[in-house]
Amino acid sequence: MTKVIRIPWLAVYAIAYLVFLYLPVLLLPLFSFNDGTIVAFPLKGFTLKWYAQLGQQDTLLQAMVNSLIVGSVTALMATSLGLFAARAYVRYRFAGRELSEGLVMLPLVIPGIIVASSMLVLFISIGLKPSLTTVILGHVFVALPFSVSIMKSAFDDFDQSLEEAAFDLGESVVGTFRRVTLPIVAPGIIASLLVTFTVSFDEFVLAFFLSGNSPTLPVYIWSQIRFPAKLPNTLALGSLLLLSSVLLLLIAEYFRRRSIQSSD
Amino acid sequence: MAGVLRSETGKGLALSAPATLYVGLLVAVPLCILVAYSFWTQTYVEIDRKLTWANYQEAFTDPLVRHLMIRSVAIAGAVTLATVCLAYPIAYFIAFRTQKKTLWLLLITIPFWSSYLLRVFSWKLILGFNGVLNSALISLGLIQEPLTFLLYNEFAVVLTLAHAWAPFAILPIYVSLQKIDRSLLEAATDLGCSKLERFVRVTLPLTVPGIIAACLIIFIPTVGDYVTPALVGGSQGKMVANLIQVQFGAANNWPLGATLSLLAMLSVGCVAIVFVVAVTALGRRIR
Amino acid sequence: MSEQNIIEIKGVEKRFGSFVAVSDLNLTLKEGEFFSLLGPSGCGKTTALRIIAGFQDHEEGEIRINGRTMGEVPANKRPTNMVFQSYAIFPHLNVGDNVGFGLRKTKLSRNEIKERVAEALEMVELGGLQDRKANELSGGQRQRVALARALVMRPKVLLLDEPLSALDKNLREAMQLEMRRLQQKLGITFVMVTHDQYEAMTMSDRIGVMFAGQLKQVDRPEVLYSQPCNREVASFIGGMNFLDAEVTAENSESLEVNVQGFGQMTIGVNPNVQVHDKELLVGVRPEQLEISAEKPDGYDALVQGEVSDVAFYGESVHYYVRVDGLKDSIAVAVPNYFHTVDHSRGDTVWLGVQSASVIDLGKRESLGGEK
Amino acid sequence: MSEQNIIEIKGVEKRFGSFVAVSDLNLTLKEGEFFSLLGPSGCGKTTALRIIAGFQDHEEGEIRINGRTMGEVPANKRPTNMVFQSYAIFPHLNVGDNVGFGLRKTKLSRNEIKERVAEALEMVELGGLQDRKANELSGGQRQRVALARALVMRPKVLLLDEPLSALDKNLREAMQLEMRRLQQKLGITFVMVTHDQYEAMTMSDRIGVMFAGQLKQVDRPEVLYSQPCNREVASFIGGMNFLDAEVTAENSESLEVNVQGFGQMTIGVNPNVQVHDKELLVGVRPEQLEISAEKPDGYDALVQGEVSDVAFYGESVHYYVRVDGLKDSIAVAVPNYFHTVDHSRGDTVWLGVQSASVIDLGKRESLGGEK
Amino acid sequence: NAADLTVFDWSGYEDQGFYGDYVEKYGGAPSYTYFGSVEEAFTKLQSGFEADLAHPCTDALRKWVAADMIKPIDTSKLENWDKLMPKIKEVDGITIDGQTYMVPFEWGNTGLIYRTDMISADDVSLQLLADPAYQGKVAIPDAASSAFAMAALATGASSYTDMSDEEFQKAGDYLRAIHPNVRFYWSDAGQLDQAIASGEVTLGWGWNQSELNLIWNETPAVMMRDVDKGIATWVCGYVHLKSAKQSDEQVYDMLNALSSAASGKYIIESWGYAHANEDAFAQADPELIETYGFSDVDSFFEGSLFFDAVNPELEAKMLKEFERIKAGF
Ligand SMILES: Nc1ncnc2c1ncn2[C@@H]1O[C@H](COP(=O)(O)OP(=O)(O)OP(=O)(O)O)[C@@H](O)[C@H]1O
Ligand SMILES: Nc1ncnc2c1ncn2[C@@H]1O[C@H](COP(=O)(O)OP(=O)(O)OP(=O)(O)O)[C@@H](O)[C@H]1O
Ligand SMILES: NCCCCNCCCN
Ligand SMILES: [Mg+2]
Ligand SMILES: [Mg+2]
Repeated sequence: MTKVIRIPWLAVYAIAYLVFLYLPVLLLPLFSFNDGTIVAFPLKGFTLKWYAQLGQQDTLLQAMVNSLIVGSVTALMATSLGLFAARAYVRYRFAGRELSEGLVMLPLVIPGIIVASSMLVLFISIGLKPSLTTVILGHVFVALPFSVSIMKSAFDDFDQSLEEAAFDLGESVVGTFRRVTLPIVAPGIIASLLVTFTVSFDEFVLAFFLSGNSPTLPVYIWSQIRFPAKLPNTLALGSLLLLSSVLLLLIAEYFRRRSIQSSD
Repeated sequence: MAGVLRSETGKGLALSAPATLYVGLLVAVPLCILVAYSFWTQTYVEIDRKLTWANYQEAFTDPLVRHLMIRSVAIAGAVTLATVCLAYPIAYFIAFRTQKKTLWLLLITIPFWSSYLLRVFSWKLILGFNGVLNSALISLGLIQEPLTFLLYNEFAVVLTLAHAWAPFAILPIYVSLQKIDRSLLEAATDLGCSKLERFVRVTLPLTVPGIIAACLIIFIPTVGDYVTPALVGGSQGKMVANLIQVQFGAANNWPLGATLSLLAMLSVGCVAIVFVVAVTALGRRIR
Repeated sequence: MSEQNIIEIKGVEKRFGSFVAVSDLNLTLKEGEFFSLLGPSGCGKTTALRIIAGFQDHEEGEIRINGRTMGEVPANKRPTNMVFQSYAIFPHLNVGDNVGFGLRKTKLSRNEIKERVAEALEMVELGGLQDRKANELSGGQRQRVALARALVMRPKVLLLDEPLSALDKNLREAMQLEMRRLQQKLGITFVMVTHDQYEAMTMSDRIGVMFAGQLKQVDRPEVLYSQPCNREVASFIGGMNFLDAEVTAENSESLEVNVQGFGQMTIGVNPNVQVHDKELLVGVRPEQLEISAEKPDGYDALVQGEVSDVAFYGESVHYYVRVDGLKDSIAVAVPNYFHTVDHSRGDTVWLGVQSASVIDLGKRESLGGEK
Repeated sequence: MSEQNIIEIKGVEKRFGSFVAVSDLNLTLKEGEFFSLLGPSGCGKTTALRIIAGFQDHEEGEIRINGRTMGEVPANKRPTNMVFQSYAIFPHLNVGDNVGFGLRKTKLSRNEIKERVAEALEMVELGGLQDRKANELSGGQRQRVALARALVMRPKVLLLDEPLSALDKNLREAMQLEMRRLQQKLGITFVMVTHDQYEAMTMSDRIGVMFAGQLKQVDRPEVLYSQPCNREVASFIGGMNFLDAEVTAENSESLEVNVQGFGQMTIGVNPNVQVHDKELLVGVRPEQLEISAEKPDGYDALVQGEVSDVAFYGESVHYYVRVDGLKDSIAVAVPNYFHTVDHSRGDTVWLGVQSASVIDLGKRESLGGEK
Repeated sequence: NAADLTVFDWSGYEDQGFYGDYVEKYGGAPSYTYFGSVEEAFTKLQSGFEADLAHPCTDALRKWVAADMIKPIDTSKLENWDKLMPKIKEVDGITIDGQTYMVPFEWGNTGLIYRTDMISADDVSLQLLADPAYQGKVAIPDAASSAFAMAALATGASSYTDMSDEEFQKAGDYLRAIHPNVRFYWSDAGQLDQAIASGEVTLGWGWNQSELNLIWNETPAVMMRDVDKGIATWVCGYVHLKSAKQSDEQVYDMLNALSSAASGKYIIESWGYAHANEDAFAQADPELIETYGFSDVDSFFEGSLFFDAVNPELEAKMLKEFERIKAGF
């Protein structure tokens, strides 16, 4: 019998797509070792000085920490709000549903500058000083449409009787949600967390208007781009960020595998 | 009260209230400001609060506005199409061909946890004059002179954005693929469908909600993007958002900026509605 | 079964839009009673059960469980547990965690929970499968997990929506016995929806038969079988040959009737029938007819016909006999005494019946078909 | 049914990890045959069906359909169609489009498709529901749509995974008749998984009984009932009283046995039994025992006992009789001739049996429980 | 407390070398809040954002004053006021209607930067930008004022801030002629540096910091500093915001620290920017001053175009026209 060797085209495509996704970000590490301040070929020579300088770049590091905080809190808040709203939209027919759905999508269409400046006016008028808190409030606003649309498709076709079963077994509404609903829509939640974190991590306009003395990373980099000489520091930081994300991922995967093996 | 909360309407309103109120409160102010400004005028730093149609008149008569509006929608459409088409197979791969779903989801989002500006810089390195691509082609002897049509045009804008929006397209499509009951696919195969037909007649229609979500998430903000076109679009890449941006910034003409924004929002809204209706209808026509 | 009323349902009505799914439901169940709801698909059985459980609000009427009005009591606070028709196995939990789900809310220790879960799984013959994933279970296994999950809670009232339908015969019978035993031991009241008449008859103290949202008859199995209130109920519980008859004379206890094909006889009045008329419908159960090649003796009425079909049911053989002048064949069930089939298609046979076997079904009516 | 072999399965084995779901499956089906797979939940019926359909690969063995080896043939190219246990109705299509789904691939014109769809829907009693949305159907309706969708393809082999389990009694019986009629008219081979023994017996030409992944016996319903190959099979098809016996003498056709309680008799050798031994197991079907208060005449063996339980099955009444020296009660089924129950718990009764009713079940073995 | 003072600035300016005296006195640095462009800063301040000091450039000052955002500076409290270059102090906007509004800090040139290995110093000129031979080899800023300043220089307009219609027309035509050659309109300096370094663009209108960056990266490129061919000068500095909460004393301590000669020396030597304090040039390393192009400041102070505030009507016209040009109209 002749065995036909099947080429897993989809896997090949997936790898190619990963190359497409990673190609630009992998150039960042390359140039973070380049002994020059202009990010262009040809390369000038190898150096570690940009990394060495990182230690002194308090503001840059602080900006990154700020961004991580803002991104995480935003992701959690937007996903929670989106989760509840999407649940309502998919499950219940109620007066004002369409209105509410439309409203929640609005942040996508209003120009950032308008949102940003009017929020600043609003926050200042209620005595809320520009700070990371206001940035988070703004980011939740722009991230919400993303989480709602993702969570809505996650809740589509959700089997109602599972919740009823939990409720029937004496769980409270909250307990049912935590022990049944959440784990089942987990893929949607993960997707939403990832997306909203990414939205926040890269957002500039709102962060610029709403941040006080603690800038987020994009704000810092945007304002610094007028000083290209500092760019390599940022590249070094970006590379470290990338490296640590990948490391975290690998560690998590390693432990996951170990736990699976030991449970067998 | 308890009774109200137990009805469908009550539960629905209660669950959606936090999000609705949050957005509602924060959106009301900007929207009102936008509408108000669009009927005012500004000279230098003085706002004239007399109501007038002048801004709308200007926006409607200026061929530049129309030109940029159409180009923006066209570019955003191309970006959306490219992104979703490129992303679908990956979402499919993650949903059906791998066990390590979370790992893959993280793999496709990690690249985006670095600064957007830096990634755009990188694209210029790849597509640019002495860039990765040109160097590779030259060293392979395929070309003598660096190609210049790779960067600073619509192509570069579409490519860069198709990259930037990748996870935003992959994730919603993945979520809707993930939910498909495997026995439906088997049923289609059983009824004689090849893999391709099965995809077109069952998988694709069932993922229409995910596709729509992805398209809206990408299309709407892209129409309003002014950074990417400015960075990689070259002299050809200007979009309506650049014009709006100038009004709010250098030109300091908020009334005109507000008017243009409202018009852009309206156009985007119309295009989006037409799109959703068309795709839904198309999904239904696949039998 | 005690004398205490555990469930009292008064005038409950449930509408979906203009469609009435359950109409004017009245029912009182005693503590420890085993009650079954029987009826065709879509007649509102599940809806009724969900109203009792508290998952479905209702437009009219009142429900009391254990003496307490349930109006404002949410499902998780009601002394009921439910086995869902779709099983509703939690896909993210393994078998053990599914069964132990409700116990986690109680004050039981981990070990006690473990024990109770193991015990419940033994009960449904899934002992040792604690670690199986939900998606690795076969249809029947899922149903048993659902059953164990509710039983383990030891509720006052257990609501079961077709709890055994995916099980094979032996297991079903074993489970029926086990459930009955448990029910008696624990004194739990069972309300079970089923579409299996044998299941309903062998397990239940009383059965309610439902059609199109209405509870048509509630009675002990024997009464339901021997004195169904109308054609629908009669045909839903066991096989039944329907015959047109004409009343020639009547008194309070008996009717003189002329039955199509069989001729004149005297039958008892069915107390469950509401409207009698000259145009009567009567029924004869297939097992109460005698079939033989020779003209039999000692029967109140006889008719001759031709065997049109034979079906083997294991413990019995069914013969379908065409009789001149009758629209439908007459079905006759004969016990499979000696692993032999005595008549074949085309044979001419005699059918004999005793008048005590002929059931009065009341006024003849044209029936609309159910979908 | 023709003489042509349509399906030949040789030595097929399927493992999930180390768990053997189907082991050494051998089966040959004739064209136009109606074959049923019967077995307890989780025994591998669905798995076997999915292997035939091509949805599940298998580790060993070979499958030929219509003379062609199926090894490399994907599911969509096999001349089979399937009715899924979970129905698998396409949620984005209405009823008509669901049923017409597979026809769109053929060369039929739009009008022909429409006609065929309408015809198929009529067949399953859903005529006119073409435009209903999938999510507006009740459980029973979905199952019928799934059936119509497969039937409309007129496949060589139709595979059905519990196709009628969600239907109520009346509809199920109507559908059984209709399916049988259709199968004979179209000459399609049916392979049906069911856990309803009556369904299997009344519809099938042959039945295969499966336990724990193994096909134990394949035979016509009557043979399966009267000559089951072992205890498991015997108990799965119909009720059975098992009794220990000792062989005192034997020849190729008959056995002299001493049956616990009943004493000495001569019974026929069961050709399906593989191993005989001194330590024999015999069985008696409940309906083949006579029960009476007086000592009856004309039986080959008699025993006295006490009624321990009575169960009402509608068309029959089951008495459970405790006999001294026997571990289990003996079940006796009596046709419900006159809506009367003749014996009650505690009554002393006689049981009579003919030796022709006693079934040889081969060597006695301690049985492991099935899951 | 050092950090109580808030400065609204470009990022990078939090460098403590710029205000060593302040750090010494208060034991730390002020808090910084960042902006990316002066226009952004203006909008954010108008929306109510509060800070003590801000760092715009002179061309924006008239608008800021008109919007009533900044306080006049009390020059008597400035220790270094007299040491600041007179020519810089005279730039339009620093003093308006007799009131001083800004303490000038750093300044520099905007001019034509070109690849010396591809274009000879003799050939280079602003007109070269429009030469069809340079198709796709040119980059100019995505900012109307800067572009029109360049156009005014190239077309010999009498004044950049108050062009006649005819001059405006000529400037517009010049920019239209350049448009087909433009590879991109740059919006951040790094973009220009990257393109010139890679040879993608061979000449472009940009800031001296780009020239610096190219020098540091050993790219053969230089800014055309010939006043006859056209060069511009920009000045940026610190303003005292009306929303300031901190005491004048602390604000002026900061302003004094920023304008000191030590700060000037630091910024010249380690950043390559010119400082407003004259003494700074005397103290700084002359070799570096030479490399960075500031050895003969007087010469281009004479002939250079300063970015004065353009009259609002003309500015609006420029913006509109520039948008049309960029869109190819
Ligand atoms: N949410 C709903 N909206 C509208 N109609 C409904 C809804 N739920 C049930 N129905 C209708 O109410 C009727 C009763 O439904 P129910 O589920 O109680 O039937 P059932 O007796 O349990 O049937 P089966 O035996 O098929 O499970 C059906 O006709 C069904 O179509
Ligand atoms: N993907 C899987 N992984 C592991 N075990 C499986 C898997 N699918 C099925 N099984 C196991 O294989 C056995 C046979 O399953 P199958 O679905 O064929 O049973 P079945 O006879 O159809 O049962 P039922 O009548 O309950 O539907 C079961 O014990 C089941 O738990
Ligand atoms: N309009 C010319 C402005 C030049 C600004 N240069 C900014 C350099 C950062 N201080
Ligand atoms: Mg139901
Ligand atoms: Mg199965």
